[in-house]
Amino acid sequence: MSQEAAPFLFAPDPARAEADALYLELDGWEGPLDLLLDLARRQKVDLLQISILALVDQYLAYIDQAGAMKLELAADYLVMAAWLAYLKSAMLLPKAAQEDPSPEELALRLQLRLQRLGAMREAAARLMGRDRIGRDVFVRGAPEGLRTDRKISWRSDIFALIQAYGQVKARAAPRIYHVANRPVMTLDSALERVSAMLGVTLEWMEIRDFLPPHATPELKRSALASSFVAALELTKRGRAELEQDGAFAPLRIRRLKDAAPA
Amino acid sequence: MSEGPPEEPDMLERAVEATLFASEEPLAVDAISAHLGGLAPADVRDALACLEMRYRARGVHLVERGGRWHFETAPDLAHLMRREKEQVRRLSRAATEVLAIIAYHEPVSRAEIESIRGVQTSAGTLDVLMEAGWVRLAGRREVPGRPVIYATTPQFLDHFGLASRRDLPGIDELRAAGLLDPVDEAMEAALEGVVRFDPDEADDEGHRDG
Amino acid sequence: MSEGPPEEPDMLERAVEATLFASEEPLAVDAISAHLGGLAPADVRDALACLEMRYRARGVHLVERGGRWHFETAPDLAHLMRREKEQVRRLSRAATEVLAIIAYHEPVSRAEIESIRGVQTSAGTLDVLMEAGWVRLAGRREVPGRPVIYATTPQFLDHFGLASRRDLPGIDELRAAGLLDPVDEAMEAALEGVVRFDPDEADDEGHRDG
Repeated sequence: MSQEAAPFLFAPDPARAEADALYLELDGWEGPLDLLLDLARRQKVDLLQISILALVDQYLAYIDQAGAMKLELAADYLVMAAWLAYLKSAMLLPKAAQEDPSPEELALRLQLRLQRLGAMREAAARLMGRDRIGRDVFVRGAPEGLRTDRKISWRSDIFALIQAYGQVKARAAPRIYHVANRPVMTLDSALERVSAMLGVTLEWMEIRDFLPPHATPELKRSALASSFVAALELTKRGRAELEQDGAFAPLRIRRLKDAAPA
Repeated sequence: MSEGPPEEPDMLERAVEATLFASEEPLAVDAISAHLGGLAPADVRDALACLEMRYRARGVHLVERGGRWHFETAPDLAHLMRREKEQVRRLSRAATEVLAIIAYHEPVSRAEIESIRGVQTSAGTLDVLMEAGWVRLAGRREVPGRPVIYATTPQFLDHFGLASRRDLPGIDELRAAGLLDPVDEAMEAALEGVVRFDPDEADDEGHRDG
Repeated sequence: MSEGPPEEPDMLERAVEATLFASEEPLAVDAISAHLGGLAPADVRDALACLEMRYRARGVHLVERGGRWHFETAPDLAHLMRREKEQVRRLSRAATEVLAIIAYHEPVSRAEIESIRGVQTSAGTLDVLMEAGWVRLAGRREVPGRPVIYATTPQFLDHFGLASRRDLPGIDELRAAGLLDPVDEAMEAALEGVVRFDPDEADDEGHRDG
């Protein structure tokens, strides 16, 4: 390992495979499997044929060396180192003493993982080596661009226009209020009717009986109101008296005896 | 293609083609030749001439403007590059009123429009009318504050089927058509119509007066 | 050119050509047909096929990437084009590995990526890939914890010149060799058959002492 100012931050170097230095690439994050894969590659064998023990030895030697150089090691490295040390000891023990999973299985698993990582690293390299846009092939430098302008087409018509103007003018014009000719019974005509009907008898009569029999509901309401006011008026004049048993009970009226018929 | 370039473009022509295609700006012959490692300008010119001819019938043309070359879509296809999607929308009530006021009173300022309408007019309303192409700025009124004044456009007359603004019905005609009746009165008329259907009505008339 | 398209491109072909030339991004058949006012997709496809053939010998090629079409400079001219500034961002090795893992395994969770790489993946790595527009969030895996899963984008296919994910270099071989299967599955497969690695083990035993 070379003695650079930042001993564990070596720039990636194409010639690194030749160098016997192991290194951590913190920027590109080379981790334990990565390192193992590198070690496996150096054995120049099929990943399924590699000697796990040799791999373990190399890895542990690397960790030792790093320790000797007082390099800070990522936790991953130390976990992997501990696991590998365990694996190594298990493989050195007699088979009978093995627990499940066997060290062979652990080694196989490790090999399979390395194989998969190796495959992906190779795939990544091939991917990066393709003709890439912006490096090997180029798209049009100054495309005119396609534009779909959403244009609103406003619609209206002459009637809407003059109607709108009419409304504006009507709103602005001095307002003249016309009261519509509603079917009503005026107070005068109610007074007339009630007086006339009171003249007929001295008995109590319900005020509802004074209403015109065939009136529409609107006219009936108006007649009731007018007749009530007429009844109050006649009572005030001392010509009739009113009687009611309770709120909203039938309202009765009769002519006062002394009073002359209207 | 018979008179012009050979069937298969050569490497040089292809290189010039790719260079111009990828360039972010039109390139002069010198610039192309520099890009291609100091190719002889005469060769570049030959390649450009071949390419220009090759692309003549295409949807894309190679053109020279002020000594610099670039690809552009064929002029007859320009309409395809900028597509307009029309969306028909009916003018809002407020906008129709403002338009009507401008049409009847033009040229008219915004303050005048508001005083006629009796309500404030949002700036967006006038924008819509100008976007529709029916209203235009018609200068400024020479009064204090010099307000902008608005008038209608020929497109306005077109759209509304008017030969001229004089075709707009006058106040008397509007009145005759019932268009000047206040809204309340129109309502009243409508309601009365509903009441009238009552057969007792005639009978009641008698009672009312009786 | 004899087997392929007619000498003179027709209007439809020219329109498709111009549209793709002018577009700022690759276009799917549907988008082209919509842009050209609802042209039948079959006609667009015919035009694309003609154009693709027409441009094969040229300095610019018409290519399909993930169902979207665009023009790009011919790959064999790369050495000439590289003269211009390189526009590609340099990816860290970690990022290239993560990208490859996502592309070959998609959709894939971060935990799965990490189990292949054997190390934690810093958040920045995935960010870089997403910022480049090559990787996207592809929902969640319906397993406990519902981890987010990642997949590649159409821009990824564009950038690396892949017609589809099936074009990923060596993907068929990797799949056939079971190298895209999780380690657990591979373990089962290996343990089921003759334990292939036993004979080597004997060999390793030798090394161990050596």
